[in-house]
Amino acid sequence: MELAFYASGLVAVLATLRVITSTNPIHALLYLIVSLLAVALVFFALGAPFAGALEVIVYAGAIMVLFVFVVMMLNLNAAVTARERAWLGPRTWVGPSVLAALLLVVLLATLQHGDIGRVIEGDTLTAKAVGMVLFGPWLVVVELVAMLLLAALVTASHVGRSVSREADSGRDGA
Amino acid sequence: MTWTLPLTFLLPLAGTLILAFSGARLGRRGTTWVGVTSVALAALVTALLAHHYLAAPEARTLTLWRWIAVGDFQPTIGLRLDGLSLTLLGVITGVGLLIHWFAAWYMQGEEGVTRFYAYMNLFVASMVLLVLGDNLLLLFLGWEGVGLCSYLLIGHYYRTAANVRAAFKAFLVTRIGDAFLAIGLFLLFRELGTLNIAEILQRAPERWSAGDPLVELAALLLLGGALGKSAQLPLHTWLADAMAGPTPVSALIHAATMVTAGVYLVARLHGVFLLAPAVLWLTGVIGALTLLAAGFAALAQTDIKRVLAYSTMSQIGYMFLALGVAGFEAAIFHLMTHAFFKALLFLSAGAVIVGCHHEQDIRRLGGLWRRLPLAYVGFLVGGAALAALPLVTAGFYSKDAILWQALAAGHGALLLAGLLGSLLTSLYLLRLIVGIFHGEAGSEGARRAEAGQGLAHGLPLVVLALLSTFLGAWLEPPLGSVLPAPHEGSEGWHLALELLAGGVALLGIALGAWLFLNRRAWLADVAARGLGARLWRLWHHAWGFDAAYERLLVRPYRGLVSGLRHDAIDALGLLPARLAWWLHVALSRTQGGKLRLYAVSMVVGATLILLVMAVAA
Amino acid sequence: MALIWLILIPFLGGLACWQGERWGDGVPRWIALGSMLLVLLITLGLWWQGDYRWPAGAESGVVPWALEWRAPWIPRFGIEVHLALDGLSLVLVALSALLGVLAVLCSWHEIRRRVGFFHLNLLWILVGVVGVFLAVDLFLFFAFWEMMLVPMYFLIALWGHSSATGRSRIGAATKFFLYTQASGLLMLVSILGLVFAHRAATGELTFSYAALRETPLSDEVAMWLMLGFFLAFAVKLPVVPFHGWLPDAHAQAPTAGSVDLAGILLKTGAYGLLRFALPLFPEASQAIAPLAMGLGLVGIVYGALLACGQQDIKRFIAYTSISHMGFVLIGIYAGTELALQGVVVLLVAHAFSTSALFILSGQLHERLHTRDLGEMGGLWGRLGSLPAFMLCFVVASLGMPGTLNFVGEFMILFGSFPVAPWVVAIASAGLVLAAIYSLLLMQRVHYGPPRSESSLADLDGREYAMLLGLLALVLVLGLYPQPLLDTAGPAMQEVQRLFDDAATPSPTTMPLGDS
Amino acid sequence: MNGVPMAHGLVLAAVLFTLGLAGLMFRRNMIFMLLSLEIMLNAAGLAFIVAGMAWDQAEGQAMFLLVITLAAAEASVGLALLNQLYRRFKTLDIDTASGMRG
Repeated sequence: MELAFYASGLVAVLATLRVITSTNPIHALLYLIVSLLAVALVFFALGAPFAGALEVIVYAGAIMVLFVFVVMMLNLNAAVTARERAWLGPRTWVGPSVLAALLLVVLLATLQHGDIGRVIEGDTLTAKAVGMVLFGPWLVVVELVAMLLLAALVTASHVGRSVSREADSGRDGA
Repeated sequence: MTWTLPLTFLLPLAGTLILAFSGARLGRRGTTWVGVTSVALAALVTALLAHHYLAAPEARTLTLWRWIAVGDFQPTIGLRLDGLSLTLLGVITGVGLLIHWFAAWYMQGEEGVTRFYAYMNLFVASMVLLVLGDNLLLLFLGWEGVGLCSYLLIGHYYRTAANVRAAFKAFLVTRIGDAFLAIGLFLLFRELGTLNIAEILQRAPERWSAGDPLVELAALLLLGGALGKSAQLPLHTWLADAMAGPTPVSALIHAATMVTAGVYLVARLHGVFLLAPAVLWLTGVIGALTLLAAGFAALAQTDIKRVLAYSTMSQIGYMFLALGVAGFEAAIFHLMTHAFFKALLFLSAGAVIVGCHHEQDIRRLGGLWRRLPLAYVGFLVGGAALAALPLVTAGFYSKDAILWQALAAGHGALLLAGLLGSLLTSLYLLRLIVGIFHGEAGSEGARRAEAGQGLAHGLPLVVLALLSTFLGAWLEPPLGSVLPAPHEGSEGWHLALELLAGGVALLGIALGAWLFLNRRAWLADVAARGLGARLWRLWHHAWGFDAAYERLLVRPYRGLVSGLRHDAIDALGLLPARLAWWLHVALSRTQGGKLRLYAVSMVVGATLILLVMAVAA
Repeated sequence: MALIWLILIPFLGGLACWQGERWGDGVPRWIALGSMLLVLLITLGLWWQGDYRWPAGAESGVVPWALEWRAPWIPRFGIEVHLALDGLSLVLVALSALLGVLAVLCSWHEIRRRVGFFHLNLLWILVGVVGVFLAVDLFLFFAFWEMMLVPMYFLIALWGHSSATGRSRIGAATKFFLYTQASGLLMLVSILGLVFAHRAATGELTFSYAALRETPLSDEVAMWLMLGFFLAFAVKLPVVPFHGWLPDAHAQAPTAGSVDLAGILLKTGAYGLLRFALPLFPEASQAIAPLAMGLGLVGIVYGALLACGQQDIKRFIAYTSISHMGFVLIGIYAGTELALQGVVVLLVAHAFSTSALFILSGQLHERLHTRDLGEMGGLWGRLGSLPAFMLCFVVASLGMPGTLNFVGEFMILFGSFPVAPWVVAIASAGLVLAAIYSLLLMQRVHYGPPRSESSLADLDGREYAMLLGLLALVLVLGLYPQPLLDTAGPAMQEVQRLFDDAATPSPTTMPLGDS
Repeated sequence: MNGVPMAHGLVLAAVLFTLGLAGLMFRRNMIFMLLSLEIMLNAAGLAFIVAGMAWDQAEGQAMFLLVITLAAAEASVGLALLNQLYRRFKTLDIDTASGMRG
């Protein structure tokens, strides 16, 4: 169970690295899906099958597909990837990555101090237990989440409307 | 009779007020009439007072009212008539009357006569107050009053900027002296608790012993004031430029009365000066240096009035020399005779200038002795008195008295300076008279010179001429009771000194006559080359004091003024406003609209917080 | 009872002028003139029958006022409308009344627009000033202190004229307001601090001057409270680092504004020092005396230097008044009776001569339509008797003996010499600097080659009377200042007694070779 | 090998989070920014799961469910904005949309 965890963890990190550094959006997307699947594998390794399943179905399946769908719709041509490469000059990524590294070091330092000794043995936490929690004390939260999704739905539909009808009224707003 | 004392200054003051408020309504004759009669009446009152004083010679005081009364600071408007002030009063009103009368003729063609006479009367009133004041604050009032009138009268022809600058310079340099005098007053009041001159003379010896540093300082400050007003060495640069005013002004203010105010002050406060021997010695030295410097400077001037101005400076140097050797009576005696013959010289110069249609340059005058006879006689008599021609002239007796006091007091060096000075005096005198009256006329104005007519022109010159001869010397000033007795010495030495001084004077006259009558070409050529030229230029600019003061004092002040014109300290007030503007510019740049910059700033913030927590925990 | 009328008359007069504008331009002017003359007459009446000599046997604690008027205002905080009059405030109230009359007279033809509102402001400045001079309750004093500013702000902002260099009058008015307002707030903090200290010490909450004088204060607290007061009065005086507002305000203000500003508002600063800063905190004032005298010296020299460099005649005169106020500061902090009496005399003299110079520059502006010294010159023969008057007042500002300025200046210098000889020695260099800028002013305006021969309008009756009246005052009081000295005498002796009691051997008496 | 120490799980989450963050900071194309956002959210979810598993409590996974819904909502709105951006500015460069600046 440890081997699966470390292997899939490594895959996740490498895939994410590729996502950030790739110039073609499609490649990035696919690497992201690989990374999500690797994380799902980690969940399974840690004994959280329900979370793993969710990850695969909702995250990788739904959200990423949505991304792919949108990216395809924008039908970006080769010029986009060329420009991406131009934008990725050393000057742009050195600063942020140093900063991110510094943040990472600080996070690891706090983790290191935190003397969290606990070990995960891998005995699974069944979906039933999660369900009991969800519809037990957390009932209100689930309702709230539903409202969140509804709000997202409304916003996305309004903002995402096709430009033609909105072109005339929106023009002055820009 | 003492109630008539205030009339001596109230009459001229009334003249000033009448002229000030009458404006041009009085017309030229009316104005002159008011101007002259006010001083004439004052002279008449002075004559009456003199008659009474000589009958019973003791000091009379009259307090009009208490000026200021706060705690023990009680100066009063009080007048005090004694021998010294009577002499000065006689000189001021007597010579003043003659000059006012002559001015009536001199100012014929001029404009602004009302203004001229108003200021002249105000001057006489201030000078009388200066002389009669029984306390130093009233003396200071007269002191500043004469300074103001000298400023106004030098700047009489106010349309040309040079005259106004000359007046400004005169007032400023004398004002510096006045500042020293003021500090001297403060010190005297703090130490002696009074400003009344009689009390000061009485308390000073009790309060201080001779040579006490405080009394030395007080005497030095008083001397500073005297030097400023009497145009002695450090503060003398204004007198030559003061000739920009009309000639009667130069005669009255810069020859007879104002410039002698310093001598009067030192003589009046002789008690304080006697307690400070070092300062007294310094006075003598300054007197000697000034008489020599002025003597040389007079040799190299081209303008008549500037020669006379330096001659005045030189003669006052003699008075300061006399004061330096504690010969106070001799100084005042010379002051009186000098007033006569110097006024005569200036008025004759005025006659020459007006006669030659305002031509003042010696090099362009000449051959006038036939055309301007009265002026020529005036110059001759006045010059003789100036050069101290033995036995005949008043100048001889007074200058001899000074030299005798120097010898009797044992100051050999000062005596030598005096003798050298009288030699120089004869030289520049001869140069002046020959330059004006002999040789051929240099300019059109000189050729067509016409002599002045009328009593106003003639009578003052004649009267002054008489006073400049030995008749003037008979007017013994009644100083016995007021000033300390002069030094005594063996008669033999006195006679020897008289012979020596007379000889030097005659030698000077002979040398001058020989040099300037038939060696003129040789002199001009010497003065044109090498050392002679440099010396001539140095003396012409009066040893370069003026230029030095200009560079050392005037230019830095002017630079400072233009530098500070825009109020540097006030600009500090605008600092907060400017600081707010810079903050605005800097901070607005962080809101650049770039989303990624916002992300970066958030990450930096998060990292810092975590860092703090990590370190703190 | 007369005291409250001294404040009500200008207040009601102001309102009447404002409404009077409906019946034509002349009405407000006459109403304003009438109310100011009334105030002047009342003050002179008080002066005539009141005697201000020290009531014999008054023990030191009680502050003897010649006249008092009390009315409860906010009893809960111990605030009452407490007006009181003694020699010092009587002299200054009379001065304000006189200058109020002059301000009205000199703007007879100058103000055309909104005459009623102009006179309202003019009179309400007087209300504020008379209130400041009479108020003896610190809260009331602060109220009047702030009330002075607002009408002055409007006066400069609405009726001023923008100077040649384009600095607008609004900017000058705002700068004036900000400077005084900010320092006023500091004073409020000090007042409150003092009141709370008093309550802490005695449990009694009161703003009355007599009570607060007895508050026991630690040196450190006293110094801070005194600094609050000192700063407010230093800005008003004006002392050099805080003088920035005066030249701008003068350059932009109308003639009447300048007369009021120079004649009266500057005096409130000196009055405040004499009435509040010194008596309330004698020890602290004694400690700050050398610094204050140093600032006075800087004021004298700095004012003189800058005056010579100015191109605008009113800025020129403004800087000369800064130089004069340097003498006042030295006199106040010298603390001897002679110096303090000299301060009162110099305040009155400076008010006369500077407001006369401002009236003259106003008249020059009416005739030449410019205030730029560069365009003037050689005016002596062209303006009738105006140059003669200007000569007299320039000579007065120069400190010529026989004028009141000389009496004031020399009393200060005589009085301060025993306390601070070196300060006085340097200050007498100020006499020379005074000569420089005064004669420079005279020469730049009247002497030198004239620009054109055409003669301009001579002085009319009103102007001639004003200037002659002022000149008579300066000369007559210059030769006989005793009535002025007797009136302000007792008040000054009181201040001197307090200042001396607190005097540790004052560090400034550098023995000059004391025998 | 008796189980995965919790710290390693958290380290993994931290690394993923930092990578996502770095991506957000230096990519100018909006798509990549949204992707980086997704990565960060995913890393957060991972941390929840690791913590939940370490203390054997189901709340971790319940919380993970919320994270996913949030990610979904955020992605949809993000993509709608992306759509508008592309239509209006004809480019995906985020810096062109910098109208709101000081």
